[in-house]
Amino acid sequence: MVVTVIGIIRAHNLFAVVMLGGVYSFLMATVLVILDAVDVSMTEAAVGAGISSVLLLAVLHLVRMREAPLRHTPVIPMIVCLLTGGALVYGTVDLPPFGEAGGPQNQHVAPYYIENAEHETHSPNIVTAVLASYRGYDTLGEVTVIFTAGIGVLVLLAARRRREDDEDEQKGGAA
Amino acid sequence: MMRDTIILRVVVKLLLPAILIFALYVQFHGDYGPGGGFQAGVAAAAAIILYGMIFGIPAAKQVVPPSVVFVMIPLGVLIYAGTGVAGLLLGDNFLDYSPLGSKPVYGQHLGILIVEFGVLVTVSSTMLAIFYAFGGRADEADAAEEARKDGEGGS
Amino acid sequence: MSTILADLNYWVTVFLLVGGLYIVVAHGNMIKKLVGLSIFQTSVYLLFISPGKILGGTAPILDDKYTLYSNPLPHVLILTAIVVGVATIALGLALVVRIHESYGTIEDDDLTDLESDT
Amino acid sequence: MIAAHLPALQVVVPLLAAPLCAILRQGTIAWLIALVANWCAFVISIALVLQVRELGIISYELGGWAPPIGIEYRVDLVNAFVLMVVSGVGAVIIPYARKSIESEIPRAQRGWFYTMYLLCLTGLLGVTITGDAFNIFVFLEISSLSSYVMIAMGRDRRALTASYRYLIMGTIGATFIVIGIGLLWAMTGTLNLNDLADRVPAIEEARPVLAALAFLTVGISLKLALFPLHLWLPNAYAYAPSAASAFLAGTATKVAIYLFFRFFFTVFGGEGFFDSTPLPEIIMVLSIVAMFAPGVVAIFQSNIKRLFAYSSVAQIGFITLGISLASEPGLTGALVHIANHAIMKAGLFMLIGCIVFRLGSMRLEDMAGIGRTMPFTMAGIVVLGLGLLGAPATAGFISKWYLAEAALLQGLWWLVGLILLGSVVSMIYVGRVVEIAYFREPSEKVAGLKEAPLSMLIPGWVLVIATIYFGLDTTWTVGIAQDAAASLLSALY
Amino acid sequence: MSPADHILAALAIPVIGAILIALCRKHPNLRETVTLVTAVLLFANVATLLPVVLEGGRPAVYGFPVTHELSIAFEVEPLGMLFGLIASFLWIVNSVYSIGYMRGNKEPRQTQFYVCFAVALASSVGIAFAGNLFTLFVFYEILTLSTYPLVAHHGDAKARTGARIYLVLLLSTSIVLFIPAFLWTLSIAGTLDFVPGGILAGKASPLATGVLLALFAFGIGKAALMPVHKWLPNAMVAPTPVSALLHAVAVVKAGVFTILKVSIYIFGPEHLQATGASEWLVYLATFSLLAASVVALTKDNLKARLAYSTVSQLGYIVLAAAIATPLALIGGALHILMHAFGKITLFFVAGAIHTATHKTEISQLNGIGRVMPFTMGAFFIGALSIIGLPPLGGAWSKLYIALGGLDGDYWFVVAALMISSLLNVAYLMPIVVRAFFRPPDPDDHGHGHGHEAAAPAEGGSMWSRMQEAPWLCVVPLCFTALACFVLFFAPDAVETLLSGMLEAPR
Repeated sequence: MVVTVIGIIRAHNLFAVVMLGGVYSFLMATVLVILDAVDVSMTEAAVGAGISSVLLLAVLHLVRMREAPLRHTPVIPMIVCLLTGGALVYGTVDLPPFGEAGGPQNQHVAPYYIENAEHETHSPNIVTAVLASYRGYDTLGEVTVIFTAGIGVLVLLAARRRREDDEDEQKGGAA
Repeated sequence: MMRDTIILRVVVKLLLPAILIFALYVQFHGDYGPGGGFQAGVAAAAAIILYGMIFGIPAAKQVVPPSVVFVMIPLGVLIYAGTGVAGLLLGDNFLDYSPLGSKPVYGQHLGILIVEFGVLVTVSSTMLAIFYAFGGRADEADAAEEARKDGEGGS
Repeated sequence: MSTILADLNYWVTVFLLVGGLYIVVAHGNMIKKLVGLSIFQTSVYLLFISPGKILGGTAPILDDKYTLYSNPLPHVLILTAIVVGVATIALGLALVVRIHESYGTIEDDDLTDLESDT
Repeated sequence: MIAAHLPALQVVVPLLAAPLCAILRQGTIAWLIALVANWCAFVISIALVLQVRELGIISYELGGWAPPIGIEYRVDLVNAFVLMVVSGVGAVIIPYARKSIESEIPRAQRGWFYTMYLLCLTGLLGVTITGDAFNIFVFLEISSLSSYVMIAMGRDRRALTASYRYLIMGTIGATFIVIGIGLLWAMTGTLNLNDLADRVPAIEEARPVLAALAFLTVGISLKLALFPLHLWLPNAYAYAPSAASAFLAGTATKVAIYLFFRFFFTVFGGEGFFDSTPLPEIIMVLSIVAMFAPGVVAIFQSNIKRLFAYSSVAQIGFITLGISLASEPGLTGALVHIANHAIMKAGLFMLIGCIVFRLGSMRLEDMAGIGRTMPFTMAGIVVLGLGLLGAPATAGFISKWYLAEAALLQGLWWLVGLILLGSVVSMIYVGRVVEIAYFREPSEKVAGLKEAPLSMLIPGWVLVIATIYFGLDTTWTVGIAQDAAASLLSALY
Repeated sequence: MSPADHILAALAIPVIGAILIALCRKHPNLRETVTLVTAVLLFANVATLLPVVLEGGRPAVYGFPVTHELSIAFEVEPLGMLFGLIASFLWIVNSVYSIGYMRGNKEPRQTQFYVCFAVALASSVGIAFAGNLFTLFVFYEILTLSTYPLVAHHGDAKARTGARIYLVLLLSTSIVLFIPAFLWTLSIAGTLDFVPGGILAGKASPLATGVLLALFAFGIGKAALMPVHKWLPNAMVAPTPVSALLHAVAVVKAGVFTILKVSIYIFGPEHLQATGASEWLVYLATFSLLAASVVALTKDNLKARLAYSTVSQLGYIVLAAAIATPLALIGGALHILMHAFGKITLFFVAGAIHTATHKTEISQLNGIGRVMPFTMGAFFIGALSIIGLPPLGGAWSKLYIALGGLDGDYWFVVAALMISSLLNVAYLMPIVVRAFFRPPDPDDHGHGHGHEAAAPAEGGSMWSRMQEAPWLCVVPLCFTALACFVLFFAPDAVETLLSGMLEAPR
């Protein structure tokens, strides 16, 4: 994954970028499987590698293929990113050790789900149970987000292009 | 779009039902194995999208007309929230499925299925809508060219 | 082994995050920005999932064969996060298309030029 | 029975209304739905405030799962107050929206605009009312996405780029917030704010917690456009449709500020911990810069909406300053200013919308002498402007008064001076607008204008009246805010 | 109606008037009638309070609290009574005059003018009757804002800059200095009410008192204490009735009134003397009044000269407030009254000259007295009153202040008063001399109406030579000039009123 990311940073051909992005998503998916996150990896594969790539390609079909070289040397971005990374390292090194059931994150509520999901919701897939019932409200929010995005895209694209007349309207306004 | 490769067309025709069934499987098996409304929705949408890519968007639009899509997107949310309200009306808290069934457990199970279905509806239709939208734009790519022209001329 | 993997996870996470963020802030091409954005978000998924993993545990799908399961909570959260992510990307792309239509470019620098004189 | 479910309904009503709007696309119907939903939300919020005052904190278990297993809605005086502000501002804007939307958005899309509007409202209310960390993120995204769309609906093509930049910035911010939440979760295993508040103090020296605090701070700062992370805001407000500008300017940043309150004073164990970190100093410095730098920039704007957008950044500086003081009058001032600034800025953008509606331009030069052709609109803008610079007998004075008092109590004389100087800066740019509008000879274009339609003027004036009213009777603002501030400082939640 | 109602009425009347004026903007005559009626009503209404106050009553309206410590409240005490009377009375005269002036000069935006005027009056009444510092501050700001359009009335670049300086200076001083002052006062005293004997008395250390006094003295920019006097000359661009409003009726009077109020009811005279915290202000005020007079000498523009004369006259009152002996304070209060009548006369004259002959420079005024005898006669009287010569009102106030200075053993004050009086002579009398004893300039034909004014000057009877301003301008100025006489013979009435100023209400 590291390699792919570096690749993405370096590549100027957007097509390559998108492809690498897809590869990246697949890798991510596999890692997720290793980490027992089956549902997540499924979704990631479908979304990251599938939808995102398709969309990106569709857009690429519409716009220019190559990225223009940067005009200014990205010093400030560098600093920003390094700061962020620093903060994250600072934060993560003291996280509870990896993979132990004893870590606080695995103590508090998680066991409850694991024990009670079955007989409280009849669904052995705890993820689904939590997703749809215990934290069903989050999922409602999630659906709403999709809904928002969907309508948003329609608003932006499905509407008949009305740029020309707007163009001069706004010239009248702005100029 | 690649309308001329016969093999593809046939393959896709065969594939479509498979994908759809798979989608349904993911949907309803979601609470036993991995998967759920979202993944199912994506899969279902993928089927239609595939169809559209091969046979052209107009064809796809005949299978699933945009007007239907426009209605389906909000519908999913309504299904989901409606389930919640149902719980509310049956005297429990919002989104509490327990009263839906004879026993709370069944209620929960039923509720999960319903909301997952809601997710399916919204997700699949949204994906389609987005696909239509971008695809529709693709047809206007040439028009976009002009837009670019007068965009530069204009500013 | 565990510590190595653990650190590896976190290191990778951090790197991905920084890389993604770097793409977003440093690069001028709007599509590339979006790709970076998605990487940036994906890295967070790892950040969530990794602590939830329990060595020897299996996917949190109940089965008589297993007793130890990984923490399902982060999976749920991340499912949501992924969806939110893709929604954002889709919206962003739609915007990019429209921008490209009305400006004829999707390079940040060019856009700032175009706007400065309008 | 209804009373028990108010917290859920607060969010669910607009949430249900949104898809309805999307299904019956037709503009007027959608508008009606939005109107009804929004007013319901407002009434509910008021009812909630009363309930909280009466019964204390309300907890509502969504899906009937007790927290921290399930998601909890938790209403205390602080977020009840914010809920009231947000839904109230919305309730005023919706009647106004109709005409201005008709003039700015093609028929096919009006229904969608109201959908987006309702979703934005839903998101903001959800963020405010929820007691679950991750739920905050989800609803934050709902509100953000919908506001990107609303902004992108602006007529000017610059709206698109503005929206795109906001999208990038906003997403980064949201992701930062998620990281923060993730770290907190990894350390405590819970996502429930109240639960976190119990567990965090025990481990508050742990590095991940500090890192979490840092990430949350940066992320939220991005959302509330705290200087220097405000770059997305001016264009976003300037080129969005008038109604959207008014709504976002009035509410969006305010909710982000509420998150500051929630995390600093509730989750991170109240005053003690917050003070032990270098955060207050940092925020104070940034706020002070924010009070002046954008204000000065605003003076030189030629686009009136941008001008007041920059002034928003400056005013946000005042609010965060109050937070950084972390004292009761400080927080009171901040909370009151949240309400007052929401009222004043929303009103300003609405009335400016009236001008744009008639004049079709946002450039100050084009507005020469408009005070004579649109007397009521301009008069309203003047009053609100006075409120902005904190003239006595306007709401603005009250908030500044409390901030100054807070600074005084901590013996920060220089700070009092700065706060007042900040008002002087705002005086200059408001004065500039007034002068152009009243003491220049109107061009033929302006001379030909009519006063804005009543359906737009009246809502604007409602807020003008409110500005004066809350400058004289503060039982509903200061009264609530003081108790809220007290509860925050004692980390009651 | 109870006194309390009268207080509220005093606020309401001008506001209603303003609305009515705005409503009948289409009919000038009706509009001006409304203005006059409003003015008369207001005065009558304020006058009804006089007997109550004379009996030592303190009619009050305890308004509603804004926050737990700030509240809007009104209370009428002698000083406020006096100011209220002056303002409302002079408004009548001024309205008559402005009708003549505005029509005579065909000014634009007359409705806006009258509306703002009424609002300004409402706010000055509010200042006069304010029961605590906050209320006073509120109306103080409203006054500033409502007079801004008046100053910027002409709307040309010059007017705009003048108005901008006016607004920025007044607002910023009040925001940056006044607000902290009363924040601090609040934190020391715990209240902002006006209490005879002062709320800070015994609470504030000498140093704190000194600093606070400074914040107030400069924060109240309307008092035009040097160096914050700059706005006053700049406000000269306004039409003359506005200048009259600024200089005599409301604005600067509101400033010095506030200063007196603060020194009497916030600091408390005894406190000020005891701590000696106001000593520096005595020196500064003295300097201010002398320096302003000197500057006045150098001005050729009539209105500018009058403006600086105002600055110096205000110096007297601030001086009185700083000396803070009973006599001085009464003198200060008296001077508000006397100067009001004297200065309004002078400005009316300046306006009348401008209306009749469009002359603004003193050097153009040679022989104008022959053309406009009444006007210039009135000018003469007003000037004498400002200088402070008997038998004119100005004499008393200066006398009192001087005596007060002696009480506080500030010997040099007396000297300063002498000198400044001489300076007054030096900058006012020459105008009179020019007007009456110099022959009209031969090159007079240059100026607008000048030649008509000068042409008949060779011969013919006095009446044929006359070229007065419209009678609506002349009558008021003669009237105010007359008032200066009257005031000389009736100071004791005022004195009895003011004597109640210092002790607590009975």
